[in-house]
Amino acid sequence: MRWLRDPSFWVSVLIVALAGAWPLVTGSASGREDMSLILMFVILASSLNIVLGYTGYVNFGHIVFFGLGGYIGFYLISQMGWHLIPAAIAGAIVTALFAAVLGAIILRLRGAYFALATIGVNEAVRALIVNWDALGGAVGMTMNFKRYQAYGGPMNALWVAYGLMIVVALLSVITSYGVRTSKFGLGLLAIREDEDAALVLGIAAPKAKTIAFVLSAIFPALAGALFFFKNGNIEPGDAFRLHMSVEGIVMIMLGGYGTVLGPIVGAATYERLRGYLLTSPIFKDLQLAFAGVLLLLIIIFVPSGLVGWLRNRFPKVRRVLA
Amino acid sequence: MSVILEIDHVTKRFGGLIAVNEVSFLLEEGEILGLIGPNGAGKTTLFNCINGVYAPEEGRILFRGHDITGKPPYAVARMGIARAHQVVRPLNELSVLDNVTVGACYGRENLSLGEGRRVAEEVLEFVGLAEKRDVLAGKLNVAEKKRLEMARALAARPYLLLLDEVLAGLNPAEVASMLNVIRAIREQGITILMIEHLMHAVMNVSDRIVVLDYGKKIAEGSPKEVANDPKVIEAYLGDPELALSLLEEGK
Amino acid sequence: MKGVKWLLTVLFILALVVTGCAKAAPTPAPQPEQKPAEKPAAKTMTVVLGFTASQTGKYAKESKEQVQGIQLWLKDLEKAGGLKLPDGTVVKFETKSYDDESTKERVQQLYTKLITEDKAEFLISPYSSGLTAAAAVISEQYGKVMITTGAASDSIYKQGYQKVYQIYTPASRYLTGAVDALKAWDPNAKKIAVVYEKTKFATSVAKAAKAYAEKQGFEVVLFEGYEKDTTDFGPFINKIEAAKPDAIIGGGHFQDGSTFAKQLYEKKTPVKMVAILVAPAVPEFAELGDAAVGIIGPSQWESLAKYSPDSAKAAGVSWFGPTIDEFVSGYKAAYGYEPGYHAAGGYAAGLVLQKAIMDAGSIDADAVKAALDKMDMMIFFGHIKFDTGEYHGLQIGHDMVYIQWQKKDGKVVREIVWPEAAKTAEPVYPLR
Amino acid sequence: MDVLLPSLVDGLLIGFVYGLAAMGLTLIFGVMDVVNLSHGALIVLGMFGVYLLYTALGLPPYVGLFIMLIAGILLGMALYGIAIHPLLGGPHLSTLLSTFAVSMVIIGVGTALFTSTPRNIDFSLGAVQVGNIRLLGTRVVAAFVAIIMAVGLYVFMYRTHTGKSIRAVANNRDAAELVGIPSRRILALSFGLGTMLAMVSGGLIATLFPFNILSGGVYELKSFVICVLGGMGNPTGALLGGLILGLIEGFVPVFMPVGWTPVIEFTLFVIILLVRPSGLLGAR
Repeated sequence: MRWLRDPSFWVSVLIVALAGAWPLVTGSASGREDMSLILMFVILASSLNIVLGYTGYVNFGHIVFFGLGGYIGFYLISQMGWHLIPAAIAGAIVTALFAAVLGAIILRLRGAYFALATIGVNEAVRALIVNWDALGGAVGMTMNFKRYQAYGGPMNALWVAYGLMIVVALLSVITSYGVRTSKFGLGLLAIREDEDAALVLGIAAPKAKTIAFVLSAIFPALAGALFFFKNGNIEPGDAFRLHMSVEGIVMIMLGGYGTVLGPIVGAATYERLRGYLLTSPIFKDLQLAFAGVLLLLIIIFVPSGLVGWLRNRFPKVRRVLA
Repeated sequence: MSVILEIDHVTKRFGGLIAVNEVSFLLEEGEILGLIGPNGAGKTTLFNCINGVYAPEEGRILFRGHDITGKPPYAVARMGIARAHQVVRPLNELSVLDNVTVGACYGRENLSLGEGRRVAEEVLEFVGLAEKRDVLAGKLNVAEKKRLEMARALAARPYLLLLDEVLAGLNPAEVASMLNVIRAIREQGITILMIEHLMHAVMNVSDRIVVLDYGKKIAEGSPKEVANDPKVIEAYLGDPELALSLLEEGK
Repeated sequence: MKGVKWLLTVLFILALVVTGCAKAAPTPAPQPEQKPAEKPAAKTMTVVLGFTASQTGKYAKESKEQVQGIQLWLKDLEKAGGLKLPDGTVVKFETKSYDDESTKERVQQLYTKLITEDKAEFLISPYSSGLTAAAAVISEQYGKVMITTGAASDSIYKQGYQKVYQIYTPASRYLTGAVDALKAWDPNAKKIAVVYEKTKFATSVAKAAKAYAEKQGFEVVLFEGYEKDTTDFGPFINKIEAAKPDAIIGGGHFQDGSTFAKQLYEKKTPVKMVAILVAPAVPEFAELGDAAVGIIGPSQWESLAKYSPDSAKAAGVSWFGPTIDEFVSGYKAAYGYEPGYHAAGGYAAGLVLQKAIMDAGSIDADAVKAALDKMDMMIFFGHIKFDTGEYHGLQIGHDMVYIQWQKKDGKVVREIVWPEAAKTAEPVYPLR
Repeated sequence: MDVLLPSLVDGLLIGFVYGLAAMGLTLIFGVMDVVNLSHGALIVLGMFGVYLLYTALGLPPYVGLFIMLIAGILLGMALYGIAIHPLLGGPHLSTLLSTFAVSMVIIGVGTALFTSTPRNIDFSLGAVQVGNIRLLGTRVVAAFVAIIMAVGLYVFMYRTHTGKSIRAVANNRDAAELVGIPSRRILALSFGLGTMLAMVSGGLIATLFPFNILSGGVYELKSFVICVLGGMGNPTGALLGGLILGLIEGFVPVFMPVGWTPVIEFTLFVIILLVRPSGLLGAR
């Protein structure tokens, strides 16, 4: 395997694996919750990066996949009595199908039009679910506490969900790496740079874009199922929060657009930074404004993000930082 | 010799404007055909019809015996038609090598990434861009970008190469070296259809020439025949004196 | 080989950095170890009480009041020399609190931290049903007692939790009193329109109110939810008018509720009664001026309410804690303005916990749970009693009061108009 | 049917105001190909501007609007210099994020100063009864102001030299620069105009509905829908789009549960984007 000899593959994978394993080693539940959130953001950002960073399509509705996967998974677990794993997989499959159909339709739009359409899709789906009584409508659904017994009790259920979160995070990072270093990924990068030229060069852009879109949909769907399982309840407002998509984009920008490691670094940095801003006595009241200024500075002065900047500044690190 | 490309009564309209009007001609395998005509004559539009960017309203385009009319550009590219654009379109944020690798991987031979890289290295050597392989394409100068455009098309290992004003904007030395490249490409057995404004150059390298004016084909033949065709001189160049002098220069 | 070594070093450092970051607490640095519980010989012990506050985000305002209520309770308890158990031990509370940003993912993260790192023995819920539902999963998993306040949703108590106890009157009974009031005030009123914001809380309230109204013999002529963030109710009000209801009940939160009330007024919609959730109970509702007049709203608690040791005696239950006046003046002294029901709910949560620990005579979670199950008392907040059956922990003692904005001497003031026993003024009825 | 007419009138009146808000968004998009994600925050700024002038200085809301007019242009030009100009010509993502960052700053500072407490301008112009339709004074005036602003913008764009320059830059920036139009100043002015429209419409909305610092999101989403209905970059279309949206909001509740309005709006939004990305008015 070419991958196994590539240091940059191991850098990305091991960072996620080691960081993810840390709470397992220490057994700290609090560390687990902290890391669980970071891993979830890694999943969201890494998968979004396939469409945003590699293919160049600005997707504001990425969170729709998270919400759909969460809803389907939650419905199967709480109402149908399925086990978490098949429920999450079923949620991911349905979400992938949804992404395939949606992608084939809206990926015809380019630039700002596509970005706007994704906002519209997220809002339409959210509004639809609010009106869908079988899925609990605006009230959402709750899960009986006894369901956790099947996973060795509620405490254990959280560890199970966490373990699966690590697996999904690793899968999403490996997929991101796989795409980035493959012929398929090169095609996506060409589409990002100039879609018309890419078409003339022989890249079947409509198909490639749709595949990228589907790939990017699977992981947030899995994460959504895990997250809401852990949560014990689901509501449309939490499942389709547009703001979370934007946060995902910010993470990617922070870490490095179009790189494998960037979204990982971006997710962790963003999460820690926010935690700091929120609790720092100096920034507490102005944390949002401060974060805004920071974001603006990054976009203007370090547009390639942390990893991108390192790669540009020190070409030697390119071998290890993909 | 066999016919590689057949343009059969192709018409392309934009609203009321007829950009290409019932144009027909044949292209033999291994030949260099120059396509000339004043600005707005429909040359680039015809290219766009051939490689699938536009679907013509009427007529057929046959490539190696297959009807490719209205096929999407990527399908046409896979069948072995590559194109270098008039306005260069490098993939700016990718390295020169990656740019050419894209051409190789998604071209006629549908190579794997590794094989594509190898082909790309060869082609870069061939067009003289080898030492720039790791530079981002956006950072090249105009002449280098033109070469890159050409390299990317070549890497696809096409049967037919569409060259759209690849000489425009180059200084005389660069033109000369690019012409050498074009000749060398033909040596490899690749058929070339080229749009060119530089008269002496196109007269020099083309085996035959087709002249378009207002979307219509007004002349076809050897450079010499075309150069002496009064219709061409009148319609295309307006000033016969100037035209003749330009054509003379080409000899 | 050299490359591999180098790579491993880099990896190791990166992993350290990332995990190190992860360990760095998001909030105040961890306090030195505290082992509060296991010191039987000592006469005082310190117990950690944990909760999150929404310092930022959409619930910031309500949450702040709730937390102030909790803090006032702690201060009062401190003044009284702490909580004395029957065996003479004095229990003192130390609070741990973090900002949950009004989001669920934070709530779960922080409650886990409160329990596992800060060793909180007892918990109070965040503000809002959604956040509380997320917190309850965690507290129940660790077998901790959690008193919920600011969370009215019923669904939390239908999940089989054993140690989650609700202070607020549940959503299912939020508007039922309005139906009763209408029935008492006007025997001829027959038609009700139930219109509600499509959110978890308002939808559950509206569904229960509809069912109750139908049981009481009313005809529900319109039952429709509107999208949250609705600003223009014009066309919707036209539709309501066309259904010709005698009364409109429903609403959602402050923003939509006050907008709705304002537009009902502007359109002079001919109804006899309007009772909507949340908005009328908030003091800023008075900014609507004339549009506020006549609007009825359920309130968990009012400073005008008449719960007292006497009414406790009348109801046959015991009284505990400060009187309403003591609470209100204490709150005013501490924060400079009158407490609303969010603040009262916070204080009440503390009070209930205090009483339960006293009754249990220990801080053992199971003993406290047993005390809470048995609890049946009245405090300044009203009657407190929990369901111990299928919906364990659901509040079944406490009742809503209904306020109405009325005009007195050119000023808009709030009066309690229902239930009869608590009322401070005659209702303005019919409205138009 | 006696529901339909009043609802359509209600929808129409508010539609003008929505349309005005969307004109700001679409103007900026048309001229510099930037989707302004701070649009909602700017609308809120207009609301608070008018509110503060009214409560603190006792200025009538319509006087406050004039001040918002000037403040909007100046603020917009400043924002252009900070957040847009350095990023023009880059990928779409950069300006999307930079305008989003601006919105974070505005809302962050706003929350710190004003908290998220709801505000209401207690101001009324009475109402007139026409048949079974009750027309609210504030709504009629808001629609009227919106129309005047729209006409004013039209005249400015088509009759003045500066307006023509804006259109030229929108059409082809490089060519405009070749004929000596100072594109940077024109772009800054356009962003100023867009900001002004957002703030003025915010001020108008504040006279109609209660609001808080977070209210901008709804109007921003509505503006997106309207821009797409009317054609991105087409200010006249935006006014029409606003009317259509207003009509939908008036029309839908008559025939189905009001909760379905957003489902219909956003589905329509996506469909229009797909089949007629240039809007209902534009050529295909």
